[in-house]
Amino acid sequence: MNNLLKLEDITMQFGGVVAVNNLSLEVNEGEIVSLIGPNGAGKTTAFNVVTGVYEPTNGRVSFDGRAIVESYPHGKMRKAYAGENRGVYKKRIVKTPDKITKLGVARTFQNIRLFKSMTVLENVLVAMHMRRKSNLFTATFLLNRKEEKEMRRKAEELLEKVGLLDVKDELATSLPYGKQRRLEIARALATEPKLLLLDEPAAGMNPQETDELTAFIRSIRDEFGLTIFMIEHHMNLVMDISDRIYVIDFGKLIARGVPAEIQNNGVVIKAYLGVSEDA
Amino acid sequence: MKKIVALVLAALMLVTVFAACGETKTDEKVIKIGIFEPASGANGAGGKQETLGIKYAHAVCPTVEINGETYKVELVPVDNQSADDKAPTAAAELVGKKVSVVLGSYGSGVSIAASDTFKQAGIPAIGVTCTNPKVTEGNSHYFRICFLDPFQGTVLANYAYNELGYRTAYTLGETGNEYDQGLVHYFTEAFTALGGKVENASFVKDTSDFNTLITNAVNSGAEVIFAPTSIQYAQLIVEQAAAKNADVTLLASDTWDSNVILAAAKGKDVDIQVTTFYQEGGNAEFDAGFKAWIEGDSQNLTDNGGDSKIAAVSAMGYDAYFVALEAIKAANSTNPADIMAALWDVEYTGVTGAIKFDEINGDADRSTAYIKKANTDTALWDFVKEQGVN
Amino acid sequence: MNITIDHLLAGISVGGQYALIAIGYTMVYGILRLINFAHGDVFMASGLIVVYLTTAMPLQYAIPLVLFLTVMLGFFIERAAYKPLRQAPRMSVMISAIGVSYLIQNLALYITGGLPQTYPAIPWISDSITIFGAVTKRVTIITPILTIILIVLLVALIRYTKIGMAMRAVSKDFETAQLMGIKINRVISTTFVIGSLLAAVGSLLYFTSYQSVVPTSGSMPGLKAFVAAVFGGIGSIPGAVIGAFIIGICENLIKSSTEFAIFSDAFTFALLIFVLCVRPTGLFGEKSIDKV
Amino acid sequence: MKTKSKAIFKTIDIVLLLAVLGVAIAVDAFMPVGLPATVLKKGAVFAVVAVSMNLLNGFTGLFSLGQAGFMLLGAYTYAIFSIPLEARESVYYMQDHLAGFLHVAELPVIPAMIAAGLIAAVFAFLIGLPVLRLKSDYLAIATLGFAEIVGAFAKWDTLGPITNAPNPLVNYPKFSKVTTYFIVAGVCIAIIALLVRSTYGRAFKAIRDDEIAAEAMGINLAKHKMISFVTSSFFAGVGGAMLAMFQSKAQANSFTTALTYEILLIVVIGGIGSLSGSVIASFLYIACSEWWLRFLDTPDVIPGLTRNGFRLVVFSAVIMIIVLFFRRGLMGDKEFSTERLVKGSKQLVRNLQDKRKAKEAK
Repeated sequence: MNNLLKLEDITMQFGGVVAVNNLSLEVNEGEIVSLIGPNGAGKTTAFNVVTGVYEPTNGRVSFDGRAIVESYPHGKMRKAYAGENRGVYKKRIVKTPDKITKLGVARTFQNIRLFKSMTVLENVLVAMHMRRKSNLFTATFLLNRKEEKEMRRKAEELLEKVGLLDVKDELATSLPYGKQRRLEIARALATEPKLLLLDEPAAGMNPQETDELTAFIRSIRDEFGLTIFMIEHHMNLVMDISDRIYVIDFGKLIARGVPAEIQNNGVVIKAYLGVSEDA
Repeated sequence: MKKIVALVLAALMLVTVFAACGETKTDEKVIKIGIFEPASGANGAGGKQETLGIKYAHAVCPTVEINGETYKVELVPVDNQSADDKAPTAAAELVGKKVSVVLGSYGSGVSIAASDTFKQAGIPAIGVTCTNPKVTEGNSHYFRICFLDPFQGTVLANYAYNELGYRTAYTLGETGNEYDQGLVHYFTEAFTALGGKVENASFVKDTSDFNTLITNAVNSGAEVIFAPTSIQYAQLIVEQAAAKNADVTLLASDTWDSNVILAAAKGKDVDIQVTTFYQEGGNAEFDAGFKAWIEGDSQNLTDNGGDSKIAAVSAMGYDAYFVALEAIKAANSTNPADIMAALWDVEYTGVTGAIKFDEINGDADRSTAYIKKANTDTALWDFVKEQGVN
Repeated sequence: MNITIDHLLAGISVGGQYALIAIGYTMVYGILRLINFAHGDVFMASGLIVVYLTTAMPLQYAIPLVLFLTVMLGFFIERAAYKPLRQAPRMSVMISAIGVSYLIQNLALYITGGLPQTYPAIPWISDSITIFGAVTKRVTIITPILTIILIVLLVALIRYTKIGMAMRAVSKDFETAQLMGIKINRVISTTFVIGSLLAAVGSLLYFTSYQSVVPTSGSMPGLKAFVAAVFGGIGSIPGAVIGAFIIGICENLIKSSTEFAIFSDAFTFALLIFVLCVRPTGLFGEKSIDKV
Repeated sequence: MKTKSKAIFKTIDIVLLLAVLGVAIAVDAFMPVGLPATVLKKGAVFAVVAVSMNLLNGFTGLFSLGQAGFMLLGAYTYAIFSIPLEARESVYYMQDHLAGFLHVAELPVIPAMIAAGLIAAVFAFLIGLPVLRLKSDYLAIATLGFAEIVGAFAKWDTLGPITNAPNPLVNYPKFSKVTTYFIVAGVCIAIIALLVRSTYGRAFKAIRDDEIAAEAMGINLAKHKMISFVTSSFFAGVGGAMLAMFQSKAQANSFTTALTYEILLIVVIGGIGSLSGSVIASFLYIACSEWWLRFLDTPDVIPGLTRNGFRLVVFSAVIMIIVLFFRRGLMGDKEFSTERLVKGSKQLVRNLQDKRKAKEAK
């Protein structure tokens, strides 16, 4: 199995705070991998590095064998850098988030970020904009009717899969919480990704909804041939669904392995109990 | 709360519409003369003084004989806000009110902007003090009773060189203002042709600080600062030149002929000389009548800048009104087209001199301008001389 | 180009006046993230109030009263036009500020009838004096000195008093400060009061130098003071002051060149665009990171 | 049934649109001069500019205040290229010489208007490169500054052989009919409306709603902001050319910050994010400020209170009320359609009835 996503020595430092410290991990094609850790451990920051929102202070991210993000301590960080593995990387590759999405990395957000003035359907259509073939001229002067129709058909298909077809003309923000989460996933799928990053997809869901979500994630993986990398706090979901798990605390990787190994890992238990019980 | 506000707004709108519709009708024969002048914006002050002249003339002679019938003259003032984009609508307002002839505007820019509206409506317009050549050029409907920028600029250059004996001059004008820069251009042309040296400087709109520019002028060794600016800047230039004890003559054009300048210069050590259309004392009857009329109404007094000194533009406004009346009489009609045709042949001698339009553009034939000097003790203008181009 | 002591003096004096206005902008921006477009008009209104007050009473009463009235105006504008929009998007508040500016200018136009108003001469500070061979008004010298004194007082206020601490807290984090029990509205009102007070002082100095008030008198100084605030790093008081002096001096140096004098305003804005692009946080501003 | 009523409403919409054109034709035929015609012309000009500003501020969430600058560029470009060759000597009468290309380059009206848009667009592109990265209010102040800089250059007498500074550009061809103004404005607005409804329009709205999410959906922020900015400026340029026609002269002094503010207020009154709102508001704004409220300037309406300037005070107070209490403006972010109007009024009637019933029940 070749790895689809690879993080090497990722360090993200804000001022004096090291949010992610020398994180290295791999996600193989077809896998469901979870990244867990207490609140503030740096999980979302890691996601933001992968998707190009932040440029890491040091380290490299490769996707599908190509480096998509790479950096080394420069500017003010040259002196202030407090992480490890300084001097390994010489190049700077700073791809903007949209370029990374175009390569096939899609994401959802922890604190749902739907387009609030748009309907459910439009939210999905926006995500298809990137793959359009029409240009400004043809799109404006309605010379792309066929494509537009095709886009709508696809979007409705996706909505049907996530069970939102009946509310397609409603405002996205008027949906209940669980449906908004599913819409975020549908929207991410509309970008035709190979790798899907889910940031706490089960946040705020009850056990029944969580179970449904588990099945749903599996089904989309199979159907779209996806690889899934997710951040989650619901341990049942994580243990149930993950092929492998990475655990970080204070930005550092503290454990890795299959669910059974993680469940019995003393360091992990300590890290969790030391912070909060219900996590 | 919101609903109440909405209701109040709606009610206001309704009242507005009704008020706009309610026009009174009388049996009197009326002829309307439009006053197209700024009452706000950069030229508001000048526009008001010009309007005062027109209003006074109306007070003196509120009727006109047409075909043996006495018509009441009704003045229709409209504020063009000194703004190009407001001028066409303001002009259209006059057209809508069916005026027979229009007077104005102070400031050539708005006159040019409104010209087409009058042209399309076939209404003649008489420029009172708009001195830019483009106002009347190629137009058969726009006349004017004042002299033009090229004339005034040349007159001032001749005066500075020949009469005052100055050889170096410094000019100040607002950038992008065709009035300032036009005069500066013709002044420079004439002054250098005579053998003088000129340095040109400009400042941007809404400048308040002229210290640096005045210093530059003094440093350049200029004997005279030629500053044909609007009143807004004129006041500041006088103040700041006085505060600097700058040993130069401030020479300016008709815009400076205002009591605002006199007030600013009072008690200060400055030498201010201007060209103008009219000199107070030129016509005793007009002077006395106008002063009494201004003092008789507090609003007029305010509009005139707080006292009853006579601005030349007021005298010009006064004459413009009578020129319009002459044309109406000659046309013997209230029809704008007839008045327009009649205007070409109007000859009228007013308080500012004889007025007669040339046959090309309808510009007044003026060959002299008055030069006057600010008396800093009495805060009055002292007459210096009549100056022609030569 | 022929730079003399006059140019520098004019620059420093103008810089001081900009500084006093700029503080109002920078403080309000620091706390509300609002470009208070009406601030320049408050400055102009303060000038008009003096013109009208001095016709009714002697100067020694008029000056304290004008300070008070300007402060009330600033306070009232905040209560009426910005407070109702606290939850609204930032664009709405900015539009409201533009609306207030429009309203004040039109009111001024209505009241003055569009005629420039002559500002009264204030004895002593309006007198001409000679320094290093340059003749100028005494106010030119007083302005920078008074500016510095006021700013030292203000910085002390912000650093050492309780309300100053509250201000700093609110400008750091609006929501958290609110949760910590800081009375946001009081802090904001205080900010407007201080800003307006300084604008009133600035207005006194400015119009003593340039004795003519028209309804648009406030726009350009206001805009330039804002540029100064951005230049120095918005939210930072020393930044605003230094920015104001730099802009005031640069502007007058440009004016000393005949050819380029007309670009004195354009230069200010070009400088602004340059600073924003190269260092969006200005000379002394802090960097902020968007949370994802 | 539903589709049938929809079709009816659509037909009514089209009829309404034609009726608007009919009004223009009627005004041209029966009162070609006078206030209605002038106000309609100016309204059409402002509608174009307001809609172009709305594209940027309302649909893309870029708060730009550079409109006057782009209008100036458009007005000058149009005037420079469309003044007849033989008239140029007399227009540029104060210049020592004309720029070389002015001796040969003359364009007919429509190509000159397109050139006006293109020049504005080119400048927008150049200024957009550095400033579009700036956040909301910084962008506003930077674009405002840009407009001031453009103005300063337009007034610079060194450029006089091209711009005729400081004199105005005059004697270029003008539209004389309201209908022409309406058709040109209609075409411009229709293009913007089509753009807004296209997939690009959705991308703009996505950027407005949430930049980070939009970027995560693969939307290239820089590119799309630029498209919006350049398109908006193109039409601002065309609007500038139209304004130049309306006021018969092109001169830097009339393209002030105050003009930008006026357009911004129109956009707000119409509803940020509603094109039809901007159009309706343009006409209402111009009609109110320069026609219906003019009587407030005459002293005899309410003696002692109404005099010159009162109109603007009332007007700006009304604007403040709208800004404060009706923040969504006339249309919010919805577009006008007969269907919405009918539904809306039905809803209103129902609400009133419900209230009355509730009262009776008490």
